[in-house]
Amino acid sequence: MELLDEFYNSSQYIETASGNKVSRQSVLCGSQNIVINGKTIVMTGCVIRGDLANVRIGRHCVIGQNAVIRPAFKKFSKGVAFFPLSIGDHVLIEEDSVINAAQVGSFVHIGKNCVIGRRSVLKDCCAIADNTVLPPETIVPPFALFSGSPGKMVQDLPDCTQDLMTDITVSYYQHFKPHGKGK
Amino acid sequence: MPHFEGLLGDEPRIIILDIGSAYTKCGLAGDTGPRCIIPSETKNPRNQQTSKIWDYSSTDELYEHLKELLYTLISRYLLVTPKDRRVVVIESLLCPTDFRDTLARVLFKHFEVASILFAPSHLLSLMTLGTKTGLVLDVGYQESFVVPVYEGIPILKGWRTIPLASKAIHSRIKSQLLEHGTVSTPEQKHQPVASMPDILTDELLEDIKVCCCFVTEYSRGQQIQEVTMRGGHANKLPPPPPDTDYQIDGGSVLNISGRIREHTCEVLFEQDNDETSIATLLMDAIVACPIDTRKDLASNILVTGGTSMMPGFYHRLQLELSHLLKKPCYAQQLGIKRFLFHKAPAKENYTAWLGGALLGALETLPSKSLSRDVYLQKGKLPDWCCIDSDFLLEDKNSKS
Amino acid sequence: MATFATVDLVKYLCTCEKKFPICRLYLCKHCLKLRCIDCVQHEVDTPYCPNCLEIMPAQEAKLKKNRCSNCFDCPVCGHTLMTRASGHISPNPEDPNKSVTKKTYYLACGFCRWNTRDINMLDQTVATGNWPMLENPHVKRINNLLENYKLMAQVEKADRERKKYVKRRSHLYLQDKFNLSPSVMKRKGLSSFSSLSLKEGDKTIEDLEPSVPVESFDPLPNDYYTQPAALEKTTKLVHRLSVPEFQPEDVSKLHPINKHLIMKKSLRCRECEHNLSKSDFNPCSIKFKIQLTALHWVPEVRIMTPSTFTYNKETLVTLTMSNPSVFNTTVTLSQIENETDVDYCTAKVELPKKELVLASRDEPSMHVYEDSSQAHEFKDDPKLIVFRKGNKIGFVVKVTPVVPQGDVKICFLLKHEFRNTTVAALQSESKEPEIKWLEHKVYLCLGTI
Amino acid sequence: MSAPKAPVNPNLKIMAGALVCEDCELIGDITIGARTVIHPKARIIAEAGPIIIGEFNIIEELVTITNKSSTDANSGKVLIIGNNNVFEVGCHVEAIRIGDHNVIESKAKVGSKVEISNGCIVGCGCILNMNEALPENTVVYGDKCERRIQRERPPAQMLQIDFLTRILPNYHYLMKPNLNVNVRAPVKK
Repeated sequence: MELLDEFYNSSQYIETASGNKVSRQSVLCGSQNIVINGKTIVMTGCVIRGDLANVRIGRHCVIGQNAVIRPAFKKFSKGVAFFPLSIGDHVLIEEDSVINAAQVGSFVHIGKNCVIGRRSVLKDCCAIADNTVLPPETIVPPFALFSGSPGKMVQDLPDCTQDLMTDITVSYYQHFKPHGKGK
Repeated sequence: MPHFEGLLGDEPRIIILDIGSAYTKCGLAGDTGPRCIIPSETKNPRNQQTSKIWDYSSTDELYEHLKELLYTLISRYLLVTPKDRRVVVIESLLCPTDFRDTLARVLFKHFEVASILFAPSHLLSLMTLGTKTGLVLDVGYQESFVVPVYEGIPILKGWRTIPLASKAIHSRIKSQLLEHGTVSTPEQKHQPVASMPDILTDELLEDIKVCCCFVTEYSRGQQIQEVTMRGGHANKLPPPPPDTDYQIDGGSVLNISGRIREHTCEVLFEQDNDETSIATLLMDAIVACPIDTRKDLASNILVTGGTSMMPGFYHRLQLELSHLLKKPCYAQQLGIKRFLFHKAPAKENYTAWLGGALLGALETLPSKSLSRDVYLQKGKLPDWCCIDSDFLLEDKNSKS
Repeated sequence: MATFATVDLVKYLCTCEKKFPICRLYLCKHCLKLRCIDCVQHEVDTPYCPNCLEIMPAQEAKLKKNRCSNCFDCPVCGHTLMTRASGHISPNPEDPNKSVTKKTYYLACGFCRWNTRDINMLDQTVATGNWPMLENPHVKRINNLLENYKLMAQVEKADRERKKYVKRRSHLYLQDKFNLSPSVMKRKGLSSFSSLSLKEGDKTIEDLEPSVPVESFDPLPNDYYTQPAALEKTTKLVHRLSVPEFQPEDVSKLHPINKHLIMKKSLRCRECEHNLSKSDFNPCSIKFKIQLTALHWVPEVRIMTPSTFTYNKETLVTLTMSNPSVFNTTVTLSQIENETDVDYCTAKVELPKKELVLASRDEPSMHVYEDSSQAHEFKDDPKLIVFRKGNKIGFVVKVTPVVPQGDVKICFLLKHEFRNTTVAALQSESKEPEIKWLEHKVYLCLGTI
Repeated sequence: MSAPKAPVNPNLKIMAGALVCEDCELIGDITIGARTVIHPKARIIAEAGPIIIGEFNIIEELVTITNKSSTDANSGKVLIIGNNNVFEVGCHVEAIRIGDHNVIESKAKVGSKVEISNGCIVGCGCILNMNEALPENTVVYGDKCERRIQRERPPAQMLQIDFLTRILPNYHYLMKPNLNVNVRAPVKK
C-alpha cells in the first residue's frame, strides 16, 4: 500500500531551510545542542532533551507524536554524565515511544509505545515492534526484529530492509503536506 | 592452529532430534545434553498464532509446521548447515506412520540431509544406563508407555500404554479450578474461575503444575482416593496443604487450593473402573513377559519423561508397586519380591535424547541409517512393524 | 508497524508455487527465476554474538556450543547481564595505616534486577571472562559410556567386514549371535539396535561400572504439606528448560547463561547453486557481497489507496508500479488463464491493454516532487496512467467483485523486460545488455466488500 | 520554548533547594521537598487531596502524579511521596502512598489503590491496579508483571540530582522556591 497524504496545519509547523518540519507543539530543550540534518519531521508533542547532552538526528527521519528523545546518563565513580544521542538517517520512530538510547543507526524502525532503555545501541537496519521494552544497554544487531518485554529477537528482517526504510521515510516526507497546498 | 581446526571440522556432527508431543529436544551427537528443549509448536510470525506440531489435520499442514520447527532448531539453536548432515530421530514405538513419513520427507527433501536413523526411544533410554535389560516407563505428555526390553530386544507382547500423563494432570487442574477456583481482580475479590475460563491457558496450567503441585505420599493418596473415587466422607480427607496465591499478571491473583496442589497428581495413580494406573501398567507389563525375565525386569526399572520429574513421583511409584505386589492377583503370578529403579545420567525429560546422542556418536551410524539416495530411490521408509522393511539393511549390505 | 504489515497485501508467486511479498523474494540471475526462503539453501556463514557483535570462528563456536564466553543472559528474564563494578576498601597489607580500594565486578540484570550476588557467586577481580561455568555432574559417566559404545561399534564394524566374506552364513551368524527367535527376526527394524545394547558376545566391557539401582526413595519434605508453594523460590518451567542439563528447581541454583550466538547466513539457489545473498563479513555491516533481492530487479506493484467495493459493481482501483532498473522498462499485464482458485481471485479485473513504459530509476530524482513534463515524454493516456513520478507510475484497473462478501482479491500476470546487467558487463563493455522477458504472477488483496 | 506563563498557584509550596521547571503543570495543594528535581512537561495534580513530595526525588518529563483517591475511605487523604524516588519518563502514578528509594520506570502505571513501600521498582510498562501494598524491595517487571524481591534497594540518585541542578537552570525557566511564602514569581536565571 502506498502511503496516504497526511495534512498538517501550516501554522503549526516550522519548516527549516534544510527541509525539516518541526511542530510548534514539540518541546526542544537546549535547542542549541540539537542537530537535525534535514527533511526530518518532528511531530506534535515530541520532547527532545538537548539540554542534557547533544542530540543528532540524521536526514529523512520521522519522529512520531509524543515521542521522547532523551540522552541517557551513566554513573561513574566521579559523578554522572549524560551520553550524547545520535540517530542515523531514514529512521522512523512511531508515536509515544521513549528513546533513551546511546545510538540509533540508520534505516531503523521503532514501533508505537516502545521504551528504548538507557544506553541501548540500535545498529543499522533493525526494527522494534510496537509496545516493546528494551532494558538498559540492550544491543540490537542489524536485521533483527525485537519484540516483547524485555525485548528479545523474534525474527529476521528482509535483506532489503535498507530499501524499504528509505522508501517509506522518503515517501512519508513527500506525503506530509501542509493544508491547502498540493493535491 | 589451522591444522587442528581441520581435524576437528572434518566430520560434521550428527543432529539428534526428539520431537515429543509437548517438547522437542534437539542437539548434537556426543554432547552431554540437548542444546535446547522447546515447545513442539510453531508460531506464525504474522498473527502470532501458535500451532502445535502434533495437532495436524493433514500431512501437508504437518509438513509446513515441521519445516518451520526444524528451521528454528537448525538456524537458531544448532547453527549448522543441514545439507548432507546425518540425523538421528528418536521416536516412540507408537509414532504414527504419517508423522514419520512426513518428517522424513521434510528432512530429506527440504533440508537435504544425508541420512536418517529412526531409533526407538526406550532402547535409547536404556543405552544411557549401559544395561541391556530393563523395564522402561515413559511418562510424557499424552500417555504413559511401558516397554520391557530383555537382552536388547523389546518384548512386544509386554508393552502397555495408558493415557495418563501430563495432559491428564492439566485437565484435572483445569476442571478443579473451574469447579472451586477463585480469582481476585482489581474490581472484585474471589470471583469463581468459571466466570472467566479464558484465563486457564495451557501454559498457565502447566506452570501451576510445575510450581504448586506435587505427588503426595502413598497413605495420604489412599485416603484421598477413598473420598474422591469411592465416595467416602469428605472429613476423611487428610488435612490439605495450605493454599497458594498465584499471580496471573499484575492485576489478578488465582487462588490454588491445597486440594488442587495435592489431589491433581492422583490422576496418575487412581485405579478407576478398569483398575488401571501407572503402577498397574508396570505390573501388567511384567506379568505379560516370560517368567524367567520378570525378576530382571523388576530390578531394572528406568523411568523417563518429564512428568516423572514431579516432586514425590518416585517415592509414590515405588510404594504403589510394593503394595500392588501384596495383592493376590499379582503376588501369585509374579513371584518377585522387590523393585529396583535406575537413575540415568540425565534428567528424565531428555534421557532418550541422551541415548540418541550416544548412538549418533558411533561410527556404525551410517550403516544403520537410511540414506537419502535409498530414500529417493525407494520413496518410503522402513518400519519396524512392516515385514518387508528389511530392504534397508539388505541394501546396505549389498552396497558396503 | 505499518511498513511490515502492508507488504502482505501484494504477493508474487515464487517459482516454488508459494506466495510472498516481493521484499522476501530473490531473483536468481542465472536461472532468471524467483526464489523464496523456502526454496533456497541456507548456509552458515559466520556465527557471532548478538551482544558484543564479535565474530567467533566456526571451530571455536563448535567447541563453545555456540555460546559467547563474555556475554551472559539473565537466568530469570533472559535479558543480557551488565557487568557492574563495586569498590571495596580494604587495609593495605604493606602499610596498615593506609587502605586500598579494590575493584570487584559482578553481573547484574538491568531489567529484573537479578544479580550474581543473589546466588552468592563470588565477585570477580577482572571485568570480563573468568566466570565459573556449570558442569554437568554426569559428564564422566556419559564419557565412559560413550567410550564403551565406541569400542563396541568398532567390533561390530570389524564383524561386518568379516561378514562380507562369509555372506552366505550371515543369517545363521545373526542367529547365533543374538539367539533371535524367528518372530523377532522378522522385525529387523527393531532388532538392528539390539547389537548396540551392551551384548557383544565374547567381548566384555571392562571399565564400565554397571548402573547402580535404587530400591527406595525419600519421601517429600514435610514443607509440602504444611507450607504454601514457595512461588518466589521456585523456578518456572522456562527457566529450567533454558538450561536442559541442569534444570534447577530452586531459584538459588540459577546461574548466568552464556549468550547464544546468532549467525550470518548465505542463501544459495538450489538449482544452479549460485549465491543469492551473501552478507558482509562484519556483523555490524549492513552491506552485502551478493544481494539479489527481487526488489532490485522486478517492478514492484502496490495499491495506491484503499477503495470501497460493492458486489458485482465495477470499481476503479489505482495501482502503482515502480521500476528498479536503470533502463526504461516496458511492462505488460494480462489475465492469468485458468486461475480458478477462488481463494486468490474473488473479482474480475480489467487490466490496461497497452504496454506500460516505466521510466528508469534515477536516485536524485526520487526526492523531487512530481513533474508533469514526464507525462508528455512518454505520451501517456491520462485515463490509464493517473500520474507519473520518476520511476513510478500510477495506473487504473477496473475491479468487479464476484463474491458477495469477504476480501476482494485479484491476480494478474506481470511481464517485464529484464536486462541482465552483470552478465552483459562481463561479456563486453560496449554491447547493449541483452533483453529478456520475465513473467510473474501477482496476487493482490485490495480490501473487503 | 514557551515564555513563563503558568498561572499562580497559591497552594504550591516549593522548599528551598528544589528545582522545578516552569514548563510543567502543578495543580492543587502540592508541597515539593528540598533537592527534588521536576523536569519540564511533568504534571502533578492534587485533585482529591494534597500531594506532599519529599526530598531528593526526580520527576521526569511526561510523568503524571495524581491524588485521585477513588474509594470513599481514602477521599481527601494526602498522597505522600517519600525521599529518593525516581519517576521516569511517561509514568502514571495515583498511589495511596509511596515510600523511599523507589523507581517507577517509563510508562508504568500505579493505580489508586496501591501502596508502595520502600526500595521497589515498577518496571517499564507494568500496570499495578490491584488493591495491594507492595512489600519492600519488590521488583515488578516484564510482560506479565512478574515479581521478585531484590536484595538491595535501588541506589539514590544524588549524583544525577547534583548534575541536573547544575545544568537545568541554564536551559529552563524555574519556579522560585517559596518555603513558607505563598507568593511566587517566575524567575529566569
